[in-house]
Order: sequence, then C-alpha cells, then structure tokens
Amino acid sequence: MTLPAKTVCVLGNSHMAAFVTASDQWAARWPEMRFIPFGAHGKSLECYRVEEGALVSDDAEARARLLALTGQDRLDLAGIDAFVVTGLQFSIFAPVRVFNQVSSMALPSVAGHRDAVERNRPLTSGALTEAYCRERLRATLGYRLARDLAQAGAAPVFLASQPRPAVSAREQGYKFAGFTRLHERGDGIWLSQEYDRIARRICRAAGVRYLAQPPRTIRDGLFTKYKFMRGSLRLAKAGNIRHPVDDVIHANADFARLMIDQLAAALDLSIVPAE
Amino acid sequence: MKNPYSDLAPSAFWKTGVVQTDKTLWPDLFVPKFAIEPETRVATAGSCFAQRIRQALADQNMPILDVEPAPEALQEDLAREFGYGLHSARYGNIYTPRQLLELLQDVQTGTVREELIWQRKGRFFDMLRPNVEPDGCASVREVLELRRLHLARLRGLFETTDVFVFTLGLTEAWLHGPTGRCLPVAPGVIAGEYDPGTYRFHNFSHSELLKDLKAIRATLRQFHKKIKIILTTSPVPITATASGDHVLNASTYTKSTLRSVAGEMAMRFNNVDYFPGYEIVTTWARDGMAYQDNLRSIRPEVVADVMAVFLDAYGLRDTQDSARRDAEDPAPAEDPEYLDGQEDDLVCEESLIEALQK
Amino acid sequence: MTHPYEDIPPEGFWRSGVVETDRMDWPGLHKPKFHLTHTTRVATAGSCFAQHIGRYLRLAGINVLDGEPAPKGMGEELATRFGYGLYSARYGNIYTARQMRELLEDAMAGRVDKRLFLTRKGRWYDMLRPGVEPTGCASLEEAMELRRAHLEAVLALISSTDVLVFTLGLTEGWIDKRAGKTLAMAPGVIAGRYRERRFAFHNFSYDEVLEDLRETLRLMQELNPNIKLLLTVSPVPLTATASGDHVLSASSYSKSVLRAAAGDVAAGEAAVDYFPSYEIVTSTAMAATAYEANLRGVTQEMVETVMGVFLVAHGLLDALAEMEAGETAHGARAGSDVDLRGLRALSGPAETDEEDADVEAPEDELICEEALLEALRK
Amino acid sequence: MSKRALMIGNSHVGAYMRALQQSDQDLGIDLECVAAHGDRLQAYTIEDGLFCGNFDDPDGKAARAGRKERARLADFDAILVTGMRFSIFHVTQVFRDLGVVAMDSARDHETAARNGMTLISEALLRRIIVDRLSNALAMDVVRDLRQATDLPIWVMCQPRPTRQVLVKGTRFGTFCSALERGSGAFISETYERLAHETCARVGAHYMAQPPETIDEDLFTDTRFMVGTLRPPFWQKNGRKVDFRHANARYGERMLTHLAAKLA
Repeated sequence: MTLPAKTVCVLGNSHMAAFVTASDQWAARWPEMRFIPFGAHGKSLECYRVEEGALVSDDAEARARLLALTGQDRLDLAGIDAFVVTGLQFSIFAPVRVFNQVSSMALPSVAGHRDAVERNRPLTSGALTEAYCRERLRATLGYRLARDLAQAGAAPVFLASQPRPAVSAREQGYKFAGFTRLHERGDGIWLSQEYDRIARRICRAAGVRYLAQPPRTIRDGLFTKYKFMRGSLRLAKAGNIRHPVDDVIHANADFARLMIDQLAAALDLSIVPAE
Repeated sequence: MKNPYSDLAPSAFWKTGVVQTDKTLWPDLFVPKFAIEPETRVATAGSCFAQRIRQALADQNMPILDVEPAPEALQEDLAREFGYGLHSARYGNIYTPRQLLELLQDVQTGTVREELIWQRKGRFFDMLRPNVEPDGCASVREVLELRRLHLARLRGLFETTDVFVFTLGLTEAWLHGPTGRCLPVAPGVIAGEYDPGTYRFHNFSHSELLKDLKAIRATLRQFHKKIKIILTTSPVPITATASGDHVLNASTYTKSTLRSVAGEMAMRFNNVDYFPGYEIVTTWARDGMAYQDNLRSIRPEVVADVMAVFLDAYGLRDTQDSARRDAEDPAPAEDPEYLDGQEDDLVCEESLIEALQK
Repeated sequence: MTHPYEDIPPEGFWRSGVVETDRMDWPGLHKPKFHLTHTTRVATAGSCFAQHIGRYLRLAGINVLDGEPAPKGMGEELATRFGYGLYSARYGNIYTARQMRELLEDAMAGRVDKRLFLTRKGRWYDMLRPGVEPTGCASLEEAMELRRAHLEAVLALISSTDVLVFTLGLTEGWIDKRAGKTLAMAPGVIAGRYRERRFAFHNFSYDEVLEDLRETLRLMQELNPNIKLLLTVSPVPLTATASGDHVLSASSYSKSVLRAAAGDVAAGEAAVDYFPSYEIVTSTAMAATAYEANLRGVTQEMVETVMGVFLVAHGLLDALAEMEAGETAHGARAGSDVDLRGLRALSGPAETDEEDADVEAPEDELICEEALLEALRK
Repeated sequence: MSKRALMIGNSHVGAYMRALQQSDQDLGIDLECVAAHGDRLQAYTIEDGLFCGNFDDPDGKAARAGRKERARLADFDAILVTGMRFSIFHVTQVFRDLGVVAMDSARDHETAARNGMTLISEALLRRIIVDRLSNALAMDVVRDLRQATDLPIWVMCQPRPTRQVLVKGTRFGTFCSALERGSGAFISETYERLAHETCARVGAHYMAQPPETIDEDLFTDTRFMVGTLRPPFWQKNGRKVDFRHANARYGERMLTHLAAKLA
C-alpha cells in the first residue's frame, strides 16, 4: 500500500535543472515524492508575489518564460506539500564578496589590523561582517521568495544553497579572484562554515529550513568537486542541453540527488537505494 | 546597568525638565544657594535689565538699598532721567565687570580724575556715568564734586549690602587711552569726541572677565565680609557692534561669554549664585515670543514671568496682591503706543547707539 | 559729535542686521577667512549636528573625505548603524574638544589602552566610540585591533584634509580617572558599569575648551601644516545634565562656554574660522521654525537655511546652481540670485512633507548616543 | 491815555487794587481784577475771549472788594497775573536739602553734608525749580491766556516774605537755614533767573520784585508790607500777623515800573 505521493515544488532559476533531471533520472529513489518545477532562468521569479494562496505575477514576459519552461505561469500553493527554493543568488558568493571588502579578526589569515589593511580589506568587527553577510543574503531573491512562501504558511519551505563554484573556477582568473584570494590565504574552510552558519540562522528566523551543500561535494570549503559539476544541464523547452564546458557554477544531477536525499530525510520520507 | 543618569531628577532631563515643564513657572529651574529674607538688604547694579530686577524687588517692598535716593522735590520721571532710582546709587548702567571693578577701586581710594570728563556745547560730563546728568554740569569742579559725593555714598552702600545683584550686559567696551579706564558708552554717543588716538575698542574675553569678577568679589568682601553675589546675564541683545563682525554673531559671542563666565563664578564660589533669567527669555522652548517687534525689548509679561521665578525661588512673592497689581498694570495691553516696541521705560545708553545709525 | 559707530555697516546694527534683514539668506552674516571650493578636501567631525553639515556638503558637491568608507555593497541603514558615513571616519560622535584632542594624541602615538574597553553581556565595547559597534566585539583583542586600524585611518585622514569642520557639542563629559581619558558616553549607558572611584563627571571650563582646541589645531598642523579648522557650535541642547543644575541652565551654560571658546580660538588663530550655525538656529527671530516637537532636533527647513548661508558665503551654491542648471532642469535656477529653496531640490524630495502632521516628529535620523540618556530616565 | 489792564490772581492782587485807590498820582494804568483767594481760581475757563473765574461769591464779598468773576480779554491792552503759587517760596523749599558747588555752603560734598545738603548738579537744580514753577496755577493761566489772546501778558512777582518768617511761631525752616548757610543771595538770584526763564517759555514777560523793596535777598522791606491785613493771616499768640502780602506802596512801585514798560 503506497501512501499518496507528496507533491514537492522546486522553485528557482537555472539551478532548478539539477533537481529536475535528478528527479526524472531517479524517480524510483523517492517513491513518495512527486516533483513539479516552477521558475525560469535569471530573475523571472522576481516579478512574482504570493497573493490569495497563489504565486502570481502581472509581468506578461515573466509569465511567458515560466509557461514555456515549466508549463505553468501560476502556482496554487494549496496543492503543494513542500517547497524547495534553489539558486536565485542564495549562495556563498555573498560572504565571499563581503570578505573581499572587509576582514575580521576571526579570519585565520588575519593576525592584526595591519595585515588586513595591506590587502586593502580593512579590519572590521565580527559583528559587522556577520551583519553585512546577513544583509546580503537576505537581499537575495532566493531568501525573499522562501520567506514569503513560509509566511503564506501553506507547507514547509526549504531553501537549498546554490552550489559553490567548481574547483576549476580558480583557473578562470579575475572572475573568481575573490574565491582564489580567500583560498590562497587559507580562509576558505572558515568562510564556508561561516556561510552555512549564517544561512541557517537567517532561514530559521524566517521559518525556512536550510539545505546546506553536502560536505561530500565540497573541496577546500569554497568549491564544488568536479564530479558534481560535470555534465550539468540547462533546462530548455525543447529539451535540456548541456552547459558549456567552462560552466563552473551549475551542478549536475548527482549533486541534486544528494540534496533531494537531504530533503526526503527532512520530510521523513523513504529513500529507496537502487540495487 | 547602573549609570550616573539613572537616578537624576526630572529637571536634569530635557524632555521632563523643558519640553513637558510649566514654561511660565519653570519649577526647579533656579534653586538658590543662599536665602533672601524680606529684610535682606539688596543692592542692584548692571545693565538695563538690572533695573527690571530692582523694580520687581521694590514691588515686593523689599528693602532695596538706595544710597542716592531722588530728592523729594524731584518727581518721578525727571528723577529717572537723572539716574535716580534705577539702581542702588547714581552709577547709571554698568555694562562690563571692568567698569564695576574700577568703580569699586575708586570707592576704596576716593580717586576722582579730571581727565575723565567730556565736553559738549560748553557743558561737562562725567565719562564714567555720562547719562546721569543729561544736561551736563556747569563746570569741571561740579563734575568732580558730584563724583566725590557719589563715591562717598557708595562706600556706605557696599558696607551695608547683604546681597549684591549684578547683571552682565556687554563685553564690548571703549577704553580711555590715557587713564586706561573702561567707559560705559562710546565717546560721541552722549558727549565727547571720538578720536582713535585717545579711545580704543576692547572686547573682553572670558579670561579677562573672570579675573575682573574675582577681583570684584574680593573687593566687595573687603567692604562687607559676608556679602553674597547674584550674577545674571542680560537677555537684551546688543544694539550695535564695533567688532567688525555681524551683530548677530557679536551679540551671541558677547552673551555666551558673559553666561560662561557667570556660570564659572557660580561654580567656583559658594557666595556667588547665578539666576537663569537669561535662559527663560532666550530659550526657544517657551510659549510665545519673548521680545517685542524690535527683537530687543522684552515683553512686559515675560519680564513679569522671569521676576516671578526669581521671587518664588526665594519665597518672596505673596501671590495675591501681585496678582491684583498685575491686573491693574499701568501699561494696558491695548495701549498701541506701548506695543509698537518703542524703547520701554528702561534708561539705556546702549540703545542710543541705534539712533546713531546713519 | 563724531563717534565710532558712524562707519559701521548695516549688519553691525541689530535693527538693520537682524530685525530688518532677510532671515533666510542672512546677508553678511558669515564672511569666511578661507573659502571652500569643489576641490577642497573637507573632513567632518563632532556632535550629532555635524552629521547634517557633512550630508549637505556632500549634496552640494563638496569633496567630503571618508577615511573609513562603508563596504561598497553594504546597505545604507546597516552602514549608518555601524557608524559609517556619519563623519569622515568611524570615530562616532565627538562631543567635547578634549575627546578630539585625545583622539589625535592617541592616533599620533598609536596608543590603544585596554582599560578603555568595557563589556556588556560578554561583548566588548570601545568606550571612546561605543556607538560604532552596536553589538560590541567578540573579544578584547578584536576591539583593540579595530581601534588600531581606526587610529591609522584617522592619521591618514588628517594628513590628507584641507579643512576639518568640527562641531562642538558638549562641555559635560566623563573622565576615566585610571586611564586619564575622556569617554564619549557615561559608563553604563552603552557598556561598562558606573563606579565613582574610577569615573568622574567633568564639566569642561572655558579655559580647558580653549586649550583643547588650540592643542587639537597644533597636533593637526604637526601632521599637516596647512590644514584649516572650521568650528561650529551645535544648537542641539543637552538631553540630560549630570551637573546638578536644571537642564535648561546647564545647556545654556554649556553652549555659551563652547561659543565663547570657539569665538576666541577663531579670533586668535589664522587657520581657524567660525561658522555661526548656532546663531542662525537659536536666534530669537527664528525660534518658532527652528526646532522639532522635542525642542531638540533641528527642523529640515532650518538645517537647509543654515547650509544655504554656508554655501552662499563660500560661493558654492551659485557654482552649484550653474552645474545643476547645466545638467538637468533642476529646481535650482541658474545665476547669482539663486533661491535657497533650490537647496531643497538638491536634497531630494523632502520625505517628511507628505507625512501627516500629527505623526510624532520624524525620529531624528541623526545617530546620537547622547539621546540615549533620555531613555535612562526612571 | 492810561492803559487798561486786566489783573488775574489771588489775594496778592490786593496790593495793586489798593495802590490805585490810594495813589495820588496817575499811574497811567486802569486795572480791573478777576481774582479769588488761594487756588479758588483753578476752575477758570477761557472761551471765545472771555476769562471766567468760575468761583462762587455767595456773600458778594469779592464784588464789594471790586474783584470781578469774569472779563472780556479784548477790552484790555494788557493782562497781569500775580500770585497763584508762582513765588520764591517754592524755590527756597528746594534748597532745604539740596545744594550745588556754586554755593559756598555746598562748595564740596563734605561741606554740603555738614550743612545738611545733598550735592546735586546745577542742571538738575534748574530742572527741579523750573519744573515746580511751571506747574504753578499762574503758569496754567498764562499758557491758556497765550492761546486765547495776543495781548502782552505780565507776571507780576509775588513779594518775598517779611523777616517775620524767621520768628518762632511763623518760622519757615527753609528761609532760616538759607540765612544760616548764607545762601540767600544765590537762592534769590536763581529764583529771579528761572522765574524769568519760565515765564518767557510760556510767552509772558516777568516783572521782577523791585530791588529797592528787597531786604537781604530773601525778604521784603517791611515798609512795603505793613498795614496789609489780608487773609490768609496767622493768629500768633493773639496777634494777627501777615508777612506775605504787600501793601499799596509795593503795588504802586510795581505798576510804575509796568507803566514804563508798557509805554
């Protein structure tokens, strides 16, 4: 006797792809969960708001993009048993930018104010850096959407951390210079823990459950192992296409599988390992 | 968390002490250091505003010392014109501490100096109090003799004064080069001719004023050991400034310097007190305008409020008859001439300067 | 009869200089000793009112330095809460001349005294600028290290400043007798516990303020020989007094001492000038429109009047008007007869305009620990 | 042709009326009097040229004495005013406790103090005296007359008292102290000068007391006072004494001087 499957809505931007592909590929792994995507690339969900138990938008263009990608441009919250918000800038990128502007005594590499200043990242208090990280993370569309869904009180809301950039990002020069600098100074591990700690605190405060990036997928704190980035797909109406080889920010289905396992455990739903 | 502000009185906080307080009675604004009993012998001196304090005390039939009372034969407004009844002697307005100090020293030494006489149309004027003889004197000898009488009477005054109320008016003054003496008004305003060689402008600073006030206190105590002093700052802005600065700046500087030095004296010496009449008039936290249209003369009802605070603090005001007296106040509100801000009945050389503006 | 008031200009007489003058523009009120231009590097410091001055100078396109700028991405509200952008460095409110002097002495000696860090709920606060870390520091070491960084920033700032605008706020202060320093706030208000043995109330006298201002100038000139000092006195009255006097009297005394000292230093030093913002706000002619309902905060219109006088006196408003008129059809008209209301256009829509009248006066957006004292009243 | 003059005053008009009655010469002046004792003329009015005394005369005494109650100004060539508080009495009072350096008895403030005087300036003394003289009823009358008519107005000096004022019983302290201090001459000269000045200011001439009638500055020679028994007189130990009112000889001397001036 199988219980009716729980409907899990995955919201997000391009980072939904990993979840969608994983849920297709290993549908049997989570027999009690049925996944429906809702979202589109970039900031389409920015134009959506919760109104009378539904996620709606007056922006025709955004609605069209969602309709094309997921088959629906309006989401009734009533029918959903759990929400997972993924991507939408809720990621380690925010704290990395913070710690490329300021530094704090808590950073392993900072012994005193002088060495902080030499890297023209003036010393600031731990309290300030945390407040600044919180502010940046709360400003992300991911957090705001999760908070609004939680306030609507329909069903449990999960906010999945956007994956860390691939290890190969380090070779991409100035674009990920911030990551490289922190890594080379040995602050990566500390920063990774700081990010997850702050993310969890602000999610809890908003009534949202935070799905951290599984440690197994993390290299040196700031990066995602190649195994979980290779072959990441991009959702497309005509069928999903592979990301260009130098894409270092989208994870693949294997990554999503681990995230969904976390979700299933959190929802106390069964996970059936393949033989 | 214990901190030094947690157990301060409501009057220590701006919200309760000012915003929410009774802005007429100003409870706890002035807590006197020493008492003034109905029989305390009070002397007053200073700028025009000091005349107000004297009138208020006289209204309560306090024994206001006057060692140069007006001759009976002289009726009231003529007496005022000749400097009688304005203060406790005919020294006219004393605008700066230096002026008072030098007067005290003259009383001690009996010094009278012929160089300190101005002329105008053949009449002779005492430079140290030119306004008490509006028509001047017939001769130098008359000026000198009248001054000797004045100094003799002052000795009597200072020896019998229990409480001396001194209102600080100005820091800007004119010094007479040859004698160095500080004059109450610039040469040429009442008499005399201004020539830069003989007279020089001086703006007393806080340090100079403090030195002079300390010397005044010491000298007064030589006359009368247990004398007490009440300092106030006149809220009447200056009529004009010779400092070269804008008059609003100069006036604020002057009043700030006087308030600062009066405050420091009151802090340093327990026989010196400060009465915050200046604050009541000049604070923006008041109901209604304090000044008349010329923004210099203080509205009579505001003066009454200030003096009520003063008298109440000493428990001298018997409210019934003063209320009655206020009712039949001689200056009825609807008297138009009174309201147009014309110089009220204070005798004030300083305001003569305004008339001089070309 | 010739008398010395014959050739005194109209602004030398109360009647023509105050009663009959234009009390929006106050012609002739401020004749600067040294002029600010758009290239002058200006730093600001002092009590809460100085925050207004800094903001409007920036709006007027003056190069107002910031030695400790907020992180680029940080939101303004958060930055302000951590003391960014209020002045030209994160020293928070400097209420007394003594504090300014001691800041420079510490900066030049690189001296950080651990006794000046007090705790509350296990968090460490820098008692010389308790307001810039609203939640304190995790450790004494962090707090001290931050102060070292701050002092270096102050050195750098003063060395690159042409004109420091310093607003004097109070003469009442609290001295840590053991460390021999003047605190920004009474102990126990933000952090630490008040202990009579160690902390003493002190009401700085005229002589002390005069000496502190002169020493501050000397120290600055040591770092930067042609630096200039522009003094103003804050018209914001005391929130509370520990002098034992009534607050009205204590506030009047305090401001008078500051005004007297500022006047005398400006008169005595070529490199020091005085700007009469205090006069404009407190002049009895303007009393009605000057203050908010709490009779402490200065209304926006009055701040604009004050800054209008300042900018016109320095010839900056006209230059600005041309610049504005050139770019956009801005409120300010071109040409010298610029209507000061143009200044309002500069400062963006006055948000408070549409607010309905009876709402409590907009909370003074100035950050002012001193205002905390009110909350302490039992 | 003698001049027709209207005299307005109080009891002091008596000297002039008797002078005309008893004088054997023609003084060249015909006199009509509107007068009432003391201050009883104070209710006077002047309307369209008619001076009315407005005093009541129930028993007709005034009429019998030849004193009219009203007169038409136009009927006269000149108007004379006398008495009515315009006299030296009001000046000597001022000197009771005030002195100026020009007086030997107050040449310096110690001497003045010893003589019971406060030193004041001459200017102040002058203002006090002019103020008192100007407030006399006589001056009110003169001011209103000056408005009503262009006729010459003469203020005829009320005589100084006899030495009687020095005698116990009729003592006038101010005269006594003036005599003791030797300030008689100064007081007299000051009075004459300021009386003249006060009258001039209100547009009237001032006929000073003829020097020959003055005895030692402050008094009138008894030859010019004896025989006048006009109220108010004092009863002093049974004897009626009148030391203020002049007799016909004084009136005649004054009118002679006046006639010379009017010619």
